[in-house]
Amino acid sequence: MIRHKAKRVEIVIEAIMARRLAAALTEAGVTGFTVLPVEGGSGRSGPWSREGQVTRAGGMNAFVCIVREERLDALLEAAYRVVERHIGVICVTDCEVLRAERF
Amino acid sequence: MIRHKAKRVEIVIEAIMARRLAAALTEAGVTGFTVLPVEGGSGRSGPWSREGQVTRAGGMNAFVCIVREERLDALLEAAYRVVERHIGVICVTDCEVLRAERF
Amino acid sequence: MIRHKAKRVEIVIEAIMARRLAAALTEAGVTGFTVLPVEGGSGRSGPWSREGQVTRAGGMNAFVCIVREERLDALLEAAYRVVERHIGVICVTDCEVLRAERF
Amino acid sequence: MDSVFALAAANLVSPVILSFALGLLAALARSDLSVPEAAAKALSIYLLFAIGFKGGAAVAESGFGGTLALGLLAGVILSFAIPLVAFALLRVVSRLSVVDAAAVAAHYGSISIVTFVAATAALQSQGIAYEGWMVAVAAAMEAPAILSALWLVARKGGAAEQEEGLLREVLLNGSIVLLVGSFLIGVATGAEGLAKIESFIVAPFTGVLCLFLLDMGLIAGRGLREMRRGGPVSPALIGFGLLMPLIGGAAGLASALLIGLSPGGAALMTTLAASASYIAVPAAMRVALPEANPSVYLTLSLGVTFPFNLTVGIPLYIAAAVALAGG
Amino acid sequence: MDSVFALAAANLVSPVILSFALGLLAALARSDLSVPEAAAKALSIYLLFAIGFKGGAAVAESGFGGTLALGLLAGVILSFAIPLVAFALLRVVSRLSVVDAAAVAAHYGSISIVTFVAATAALQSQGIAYEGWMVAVAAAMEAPAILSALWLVARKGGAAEQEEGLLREVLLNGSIVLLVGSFLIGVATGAEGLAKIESFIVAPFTGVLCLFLLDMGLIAGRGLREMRRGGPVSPALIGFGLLMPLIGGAAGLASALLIGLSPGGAALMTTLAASASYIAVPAAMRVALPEANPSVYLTLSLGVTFPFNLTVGIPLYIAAAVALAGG
Amino acid sequence: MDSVFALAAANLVSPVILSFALGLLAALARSDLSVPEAAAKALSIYLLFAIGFKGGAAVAESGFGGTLALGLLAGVILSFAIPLVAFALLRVVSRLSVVDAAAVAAHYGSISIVTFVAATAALQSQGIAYEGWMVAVAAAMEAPAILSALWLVARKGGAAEQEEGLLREVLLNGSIVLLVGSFLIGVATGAEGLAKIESFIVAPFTGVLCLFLLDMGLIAGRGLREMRRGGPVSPALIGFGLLMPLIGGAAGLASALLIGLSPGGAALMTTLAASASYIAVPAAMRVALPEANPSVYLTLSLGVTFPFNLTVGIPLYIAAAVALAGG
Ligand SMILES: Nc1ncnc2c1ncn2[C@@H]1O[C@H](COP(=O)(O)O)[C@@H](O)[C@H]1O
Ligand SMILES: Nc1ncnc2c1ncn2[C@@H]1O[C@H](COP(=O)(O)O)[C@@H](O)[C@H]1O
Ligand SMILES: Nc1ncnc2c1ncn2[C@@H]1O[C@H](COP(=O)(O)O)[C@@H](O)[C@H]1O
Ligand code: NA
Ligand code: NA
Ligand code: NA
Repeated sequence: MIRHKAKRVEIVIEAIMARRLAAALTEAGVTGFTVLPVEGGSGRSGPWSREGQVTRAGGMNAFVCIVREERLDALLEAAYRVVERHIGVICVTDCEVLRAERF
Repeated sequence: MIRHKAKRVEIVIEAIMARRLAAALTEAGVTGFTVLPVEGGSGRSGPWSREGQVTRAGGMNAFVCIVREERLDALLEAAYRVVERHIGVICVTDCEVLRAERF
Repeated sequence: MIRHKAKRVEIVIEAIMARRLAAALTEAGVTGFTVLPVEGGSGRSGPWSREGQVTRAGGMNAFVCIVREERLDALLEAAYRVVERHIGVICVTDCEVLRAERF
Repeated sequence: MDSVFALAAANLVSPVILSFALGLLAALARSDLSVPEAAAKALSIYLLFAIGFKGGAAVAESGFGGTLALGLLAGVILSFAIPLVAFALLRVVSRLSVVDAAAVAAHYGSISIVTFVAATAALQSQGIAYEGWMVAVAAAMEAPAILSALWLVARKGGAAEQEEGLLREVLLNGSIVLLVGSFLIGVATGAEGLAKIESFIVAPFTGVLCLFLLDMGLIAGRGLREMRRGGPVSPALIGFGLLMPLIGGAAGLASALLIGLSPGGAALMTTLAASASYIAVPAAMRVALPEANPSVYLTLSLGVTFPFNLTVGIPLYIAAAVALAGG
Repeated sequence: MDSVFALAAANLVSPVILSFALGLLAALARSDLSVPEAAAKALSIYLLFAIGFKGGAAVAESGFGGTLALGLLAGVILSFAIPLVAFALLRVVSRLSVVDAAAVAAHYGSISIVTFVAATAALQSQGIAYEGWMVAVAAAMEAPAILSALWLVARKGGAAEQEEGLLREVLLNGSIVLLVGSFLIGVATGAEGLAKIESFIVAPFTGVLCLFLLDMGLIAGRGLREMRRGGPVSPALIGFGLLMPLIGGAAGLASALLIGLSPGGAALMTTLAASASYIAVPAAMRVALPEANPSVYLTLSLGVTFPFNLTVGIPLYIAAAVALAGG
Repeated sequence: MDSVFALAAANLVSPVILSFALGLLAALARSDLSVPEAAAKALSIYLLFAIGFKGGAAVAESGFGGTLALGLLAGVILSFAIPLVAFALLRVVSRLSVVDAAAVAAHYGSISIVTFVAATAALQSQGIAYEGWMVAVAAAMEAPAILSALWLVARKGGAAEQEEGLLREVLLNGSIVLLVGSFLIGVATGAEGLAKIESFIVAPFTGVLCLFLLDMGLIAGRGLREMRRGGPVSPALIGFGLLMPLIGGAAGLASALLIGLSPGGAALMTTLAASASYIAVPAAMRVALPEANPSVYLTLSLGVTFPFNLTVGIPLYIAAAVALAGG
């Protein structure tokens, strides 16, 4: 199987901002991403959990976004603008993908 | 803590195909994997979300599968055969594991 | 965007042990982590799925934990003590983060 | 004709229909209103269990009658045959590929259990009786259409995935098993069983249906929003989505008259034939015909035909069935 | 005064309040009792749908009366004005930053629909009637307070995020859409519609409310546990959380008397003005004022003011409204 | 004896049992029917809340009577003692390791609240009264068995994890807290409280139980499927799973007669002693005895003993209790 180098970006972001992040990514030309639910976590703003929540303010999502290396900067800049004033983390990993034509 | 080199494979696949992927992996001798729910995403086939879905056609899953390097090709070939005609992505990352005897 | 080297640790652990892992991590000075729900999986102890479960014994969680390299060992030791006698996997990946002051 | 309009109007201001409309409008206005996936699934489990059980209990009361076998047979034939008509029609009016057209056709041959449920609710509020075993007919009509579609693709040289497990999977899919299973439980436990769980499956039924249709409206509305942004659904296809239920319904009504169903039963048979699947068939298509574009068949069945049946179709089918099969 | 205490005592041993207390105690004792997120959301959808529909059906029965427009106007003015009072008070009694104080103030101007629901349940168990359209007033009071808060921040030179979509998002948030939508469905379908779904939305209502308040108790308890570990909520802030509902309530009651609401309606207007949001406003604050600390406003509104209103507030507001607006 | 069979047969064709059977068969046939995890948890919250509340309200009506303390004591002793018997038996008939045998033993000393609920439903449909506080006994019997199991392992030199938090965690686990809490709410609010939420927790109860048992059947069926593929459960172990409830039940019945429970209460005490946990104990075992193989204890308690009790056991226990404790 031929594998192609790419970058895997993982963004943990408040669920309330997810729609905005998706829009920003799409605008930056990043059309492929996967959104995972997050059950809880901990950070500088303390621990939290999704259990029994009804407020739309709680909860986070994890975006996983695989891109060609040359689009990484555009992606990070778009993501950063959304996350900037908000809590959350952005993390980049080297990876390899099959079916490179999809990215 | 001694760490051992391994490969982390992440496969995003339609939920309806998850049972088939699990079977194919098992057949290829890959018995360890973790299945994460996916809440939504976007790709060439457009954006989607799991909210309120009742059709079993919607929805995706993310398989995370950590294997020794020497089994990677068998894994990818098995996975590829299932994903081939379907939407979804396959991505491989270098990693290190504790408790290597488990893999 | 300036990126800083860091480590991404992923720990798949029984849900019933999640509270203990969180406490152990916090004690080891690791205050940032994200907990993902896990829908099912397979391993040496066979396949399982979260569907319809009511027992609190079933189910697993995936902890994702991004740390500076120098804290990795403390993290792994703390995690290992919790996971030791239990099923589950620990996997470490190199990564890069934005906003390094957060880690 | 007047009374059809009166019926349609009465139907339109029922809480059930208006809940669907609320969901539709909320989604079109991009409200973040949403029903959690687990809650939507729980609602559908409730509806399937209740409708199956009530059907079974009714049969236990009144017996199967002579027409059950005929009803099942008619349902299966309709489910096999309607996709052929739909396919031919689609190839004429649209430019869909063979695979896409076959996938859409499969949906129209199969049935929508929620449309069926809405029709039973409408019958009930008009005090029209129907054969309890019609739910068994509904279950029997889910799968055959899928085989027709795969045959259509194979005949045109297309490569439907040779999935061994698929037929088994379709026949044993959750909805069919639950519907048939609860029907049999109803038959076995009869009026006594019904009495035990009546205040769970009868009294709150219409209210639960409202919430479920709210969710259906939200999903349909999201689909329509995508469509407006320039999806693959052309005006010709929308026309198909409005015409095909009438064609299917006519075939259903003819069969019902032929085998001598009661007016209520005939209305349900018409509704089944007129309705298009959006639960079982899409899943089967994703497995067997992954190249078919889901937004075409989901938009048509859920975004066009389902609302059409819910608002205009059902009162029309009831009126026609009463006029032709009625005393 | 005696009767207030008697009422309060009767209120305290209702299953609804005790369910909240159970959740609170379970969380404080660190039990792992929890309600799944999807179930909690499903319960809140049920409550909003039921309360909206019943309000609408009541209006369909008795007509809007002359005061609806006045009621809406009063609600909107209260929602705009209360944050200004709250902000001023907070700046005096606490050391909260401008942004934090404005965020807290927004919560107190807006409303808690569950508090409203609990008040209607209390009224009903005492046989006191109220204007059905008060749910529309509740919906109208959700958003204006957010604008006041953003204006407060802007005036102090703070940088509320210039979010274009925000106002739209707040006005079309799920709770408002569902509440207003089901209210309109109730108005449209009236007593006939209500009869169809009564055994779903009326009979089991109080029981569902119990489970929902169990969950609210669990969340409030978790919040209080964090607070005990040394969160940012000072005794002065807790004092604010107990005093502010009385100030808001007084303003609400005054408005109600001014526009001539019935005793029940006055009690609800008082409750709305006294209650603090914890669903819509926190979400808006996360978007527009991300620097504001959520544990301050969530702890105050959900951990302090909500239990206060539930236990002491509601019986007090009802007693006051009956005394002043009553026959 | 005849009447036992008649009762068992009547029991077998109840919707409740048949729903379990449907789930079992669906899972064995590898249907994809499934209940979302959140829905299953919501159903169990409902059942615990309802059964606790109704027990409490019954006590508020009729008083605690003299035997509550004795009942609690008997329950606790049974829960401590039964694991010792089960352990000895397992070591004789099977080759399970000390740790595995102790873990299984813990499950049989503890109780299954759903079996208890099914027994109350059966009593009710036969019009047999029982002490309302039996739910408190059920709660008291959940935890002691765990201590016995840990003691057994420690005595054999095994290393049960020295988990400080564990006992606390078990005593405050969600099911116990909810059951005891709602029982106390029921006691506090009495018949008046019950009246308020009756149409939520009484009328639909049996129907909800059906859906819950459908899910239990699905899970049990999945477990049995694994077993057929050659899991660790031998025929001897299956024999244990069928025999042990009779031994435990006999001990329970003897205790009930000794302390003078009513026939209904005796049937419930028998059922509790005969039932095996699959909610609280598995979780405690995963923490304290992680080396024990969960598929052994889950398959036995959920796949063998639970269906046995549901179908054969409960009618037998009721018949025996009525024969021996009855008038
Ligand atoms: N080091 C980290 N590794 C993984 N997730 C993190 C980390 N730090 C923060 N998070 C996630 O981001 C959320 C907000 O973090 P914070 O901004 O530090 O409060 C937390 O609740 C976690 O879900
Ligand atoms: N570049 C990507 N990174 C992460 N996930 C992706 C990416 N592209 C596609 N996906 C996921 O795969 C699904 C199908 O993608 P597609 O085949 O492009 O329609 C999407 O809905 C996403 O969940
Ligand atoms: N190689 C692996 N890759 C990813 N997840 C794994 C792997 N092995 C085990 N797991 C996860 O850990 C759980 C327990 O594994 P085990 O201890 O092998 O039974 C499985 O159910 C999976 O969710
Ligand atoms: Na059809
Ligand atoms: Na207010
Ligand atoms: Na027992």
